[in-house]
Amino acid sequence: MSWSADEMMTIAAARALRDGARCFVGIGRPSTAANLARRTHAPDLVLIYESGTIGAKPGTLPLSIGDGVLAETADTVVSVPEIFNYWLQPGRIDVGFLGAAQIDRYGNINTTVIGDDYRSPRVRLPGAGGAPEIAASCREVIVIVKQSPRAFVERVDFVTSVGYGSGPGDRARLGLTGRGPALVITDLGILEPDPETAELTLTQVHPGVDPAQASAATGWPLAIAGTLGTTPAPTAAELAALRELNRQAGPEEAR
Amino acid sequence: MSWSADEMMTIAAARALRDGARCFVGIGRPSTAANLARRTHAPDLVLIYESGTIGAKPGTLPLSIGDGVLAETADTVVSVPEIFNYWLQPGRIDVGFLGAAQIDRYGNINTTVIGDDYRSPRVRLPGAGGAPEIAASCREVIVIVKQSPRAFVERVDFVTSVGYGSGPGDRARLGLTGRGPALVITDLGILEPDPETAELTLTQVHPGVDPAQASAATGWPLAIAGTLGTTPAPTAAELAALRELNRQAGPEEAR
Amino acid sequence: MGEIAALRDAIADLAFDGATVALEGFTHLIPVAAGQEIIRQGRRDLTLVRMTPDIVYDQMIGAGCARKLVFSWAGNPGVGSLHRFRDAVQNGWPVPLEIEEHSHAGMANRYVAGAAGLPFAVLRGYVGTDLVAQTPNIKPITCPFTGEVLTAVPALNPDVGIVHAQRADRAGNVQMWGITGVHKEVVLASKRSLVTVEEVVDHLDPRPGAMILPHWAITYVAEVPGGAHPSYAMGYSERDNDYYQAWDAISRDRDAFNAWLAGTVMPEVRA
Amino acid sequence: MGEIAALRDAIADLAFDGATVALEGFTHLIPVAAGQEIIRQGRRDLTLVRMTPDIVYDQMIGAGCARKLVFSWAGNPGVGSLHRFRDAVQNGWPVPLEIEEHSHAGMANRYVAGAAGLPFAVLRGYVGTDLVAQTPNIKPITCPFTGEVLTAVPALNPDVGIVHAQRADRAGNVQMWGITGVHKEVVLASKRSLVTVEEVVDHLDPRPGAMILPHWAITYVAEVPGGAHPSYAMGYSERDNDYYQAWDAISRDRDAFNAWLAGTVMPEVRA
Repeated sequence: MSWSADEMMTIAAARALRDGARCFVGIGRPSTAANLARRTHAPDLVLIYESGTIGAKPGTLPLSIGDGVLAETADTVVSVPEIFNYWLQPGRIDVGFLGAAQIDRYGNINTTVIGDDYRSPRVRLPGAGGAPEIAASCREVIVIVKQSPRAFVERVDFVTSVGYGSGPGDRARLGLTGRGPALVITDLGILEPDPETAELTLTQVHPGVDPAQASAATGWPLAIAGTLGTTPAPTAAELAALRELNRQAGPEEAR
Repeated sequence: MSWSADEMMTIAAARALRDGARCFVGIGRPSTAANLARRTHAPDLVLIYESGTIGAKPGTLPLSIGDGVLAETADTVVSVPEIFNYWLQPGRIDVGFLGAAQIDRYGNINTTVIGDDYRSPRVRLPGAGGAPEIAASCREVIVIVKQSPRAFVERVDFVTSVGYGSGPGDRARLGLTGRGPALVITDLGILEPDPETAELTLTQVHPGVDPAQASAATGWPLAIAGTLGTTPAPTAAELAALRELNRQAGPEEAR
Repeated sequence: MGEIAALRDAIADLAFDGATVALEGFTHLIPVAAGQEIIRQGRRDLTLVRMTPDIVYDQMIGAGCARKLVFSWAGNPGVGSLHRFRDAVQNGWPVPLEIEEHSHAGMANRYVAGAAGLPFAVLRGYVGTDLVAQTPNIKPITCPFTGEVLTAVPALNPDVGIVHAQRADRAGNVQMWGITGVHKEVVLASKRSLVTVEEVVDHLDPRPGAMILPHWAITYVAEVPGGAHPSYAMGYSERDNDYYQAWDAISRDRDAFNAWLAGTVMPEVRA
Repeated sequence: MGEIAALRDAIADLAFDGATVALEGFTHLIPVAAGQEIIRQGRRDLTLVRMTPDIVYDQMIGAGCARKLVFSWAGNPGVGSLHRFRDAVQNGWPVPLEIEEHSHAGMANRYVAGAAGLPFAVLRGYVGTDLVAQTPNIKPITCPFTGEVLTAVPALNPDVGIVHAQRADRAGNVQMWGITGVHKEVVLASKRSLVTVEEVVDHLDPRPGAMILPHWAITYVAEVPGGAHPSYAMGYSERDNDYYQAWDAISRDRDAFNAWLAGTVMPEVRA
């Protein structure tokens, strides 16, 4: 059975979710991965969307963060202030799932502007949304982003969401309660913060990927773990579940 | 038709409520008066209880501030934090209805302790409840309290809820947004703050009451308005409605 | 995480001598049975927190469970004073009771801050009152944008938060409706929590006005039918106004109270 | 106070050049028709406030209504960028657009403070991000009890707050259900408000998950069936995902956008 790098990335992300965990889910890839996890090894995964839906169990992939199917299937729907204040902020959520336009060596994320001048950006991106506080308050964060030198930069142009700041100890100094990015899952492999330096380090490649590819797709000299793992190939069940999800949801560009 | 001083007091209080007004109602006499008003001249009076019931339309007098009949008949039931933060605090409520164990010359109210020593009080009263913020934030306050030298004191032993502080300008200095006590309705008559001095002044006596009685029942030299009004006697309809309310509710000591 | 347990076991695990314990319920859904179980288990030196200490706290105070009371209105609603509370405050019987006193708005916001993981809350409140002088837990705070001075109160984060509710499902998700007061806030603000419910059902059918607390936000759920009596559970029971009346006489007298305690609370049949 | 009015009349009375206007709706119940009416009435120099500026704000910005945007996430959800927004920010077309940028948590709390009559809100947020340097409206604040430093943001109190909802009764009481986002907060925070509804009914029957805003908390109610399109109103309509897709092409090009504006929004039949 063959699969795409995109599929491998989503499946690797789904696998990272422990059954029963409470997961704060962004729309797009994180939502696909979380819903895949719920359909495979983690049926009791608790999906929480920033629209206020807690325990959503969508039968099909939602196309927006506020789809009716999320409200209809949720254990409860709360207001947006409540979801941030009572549920996210105090650290009740195990995993925050984020994407990124840029991510840097220390896992800091940019979704605001590309370019040096905030007031006159080269590219204006959508902005922060819920990400700064998801990155700050979830017990840990998983980032899903395709690996490329444009996205993996030495230093993000704008810190929208804090990873490890400029290195070890910064999160504690800033008073951030969550652990920060535990995994960065790409189309090539998985990066984890080095326990000593907090620098994102390639710890795993997906099947068939040469670590040199990952280095080439990274805008800084990529550290590679001494014992580099290889992601187990997608199972037939995983691929079937993912494809069924995507088939129901329609063309990917609609998400 | 004859009536008791208690009935006159409640009826006078009911009359003070404009139809359509939003009224923050305490249990006991204020609740009786507000429900009487809704049954007589003010069918569209909006009753708001600190338990979170907005627009309650109880068929019988509630015996507690959180009776089921309040929730069942309300336009909406909100949480206790919400009733204070979103509804009371911003000044959305027209009238706050308070009782008092002591009230002083400037309309300050004590429901906390009798005696000079807070830590070792002569009488420990229930305390503040919602009153401090009702007194601060409602557009105006109506106080219902039986007149006696014990209750009407030169200076309250403990300021639980601020009236006019120590005189004109104090409310503005304290940053209190509501106007303060507009009417103090007793079993003998009605007191209003003097427009110049803010001192509670007898402006009206109930039928058959001599102003000297009111003076005798007041613990400071009571100012009496130049043109002293007389409360119109209860109408048969008012008395009938009040007695029906009380009859349904059972013995008064149960309230 | 929403573990369904016997009341006795849940209290034994949650409540400890010296704990800060909050039983909440604004007239409705007051966890009275849980409070009486704390009495039976003989807990001491508790800091009791509650906006409206009424009969159940009068009982706990009279039984000597409490060292301190944090509250905003202490009375027998619709009846009058709490005599055990007054006896403790005025005479130190059976043990001295320290008090920390707030307004409802202040207490409600303290729970909100606790539930939100913030160390304090801001409100327009207390200004000009004599409450401010009596506790260090009411302080001014200045708006960094307008310069306006408002009031700050610290978060409440009890060791144990207890409420009553109508129903739970077998996973421990709790459903409640009617006047829910600060139920959500106290459960979320507390380090550990117990919800007693009228019944455990297979499925929580949606109801107008109902609020859900997910099982993973609760430590224990205990099925205690009538566990709010003499308070009520909308849809299950009516408020027992006669009990509130009768409490006045029982609680006025130390001997009558002790007899009631020995005769009514202590001998509860133990499994 | 919950006066039932025609959309056109309500907007004419509420919206004025230079006003601060908030249209809210978190994917669901977005008051799109009201935004297009503001375009038709030719309002200028608005400060537009919205957590998630999407198609309706792209339209208003492209039509030249806005001088400033206060927001936390600007995009075409599930599709990509807002091209009119980008063109205004990057090229000043049709008029320059000043921006003030926040996080969702910050914006939500700014509405909470506005609804609560407080000048500011406190949260754990923004710390360590570059957002802090870009607006004076994010400041540190110190807990007066613990000394911990948190973040303060100022209240939002728009001149006009507009949301869409499912239903109102003839008195102007509004009922909404499903994802209600910051609907309550924006109505309560705003000096004046408009709720567009799918229908006005005789009686609002209670529904699970429904929230009520009493008529006296709302300035105008206007019956605008389909007024949330291409967003949706749960129980009345589905989200028109194709429209969001189609908007990408329309909005990419100034001429295409102008043609769309002239052909679709402006010629709305006027009574």
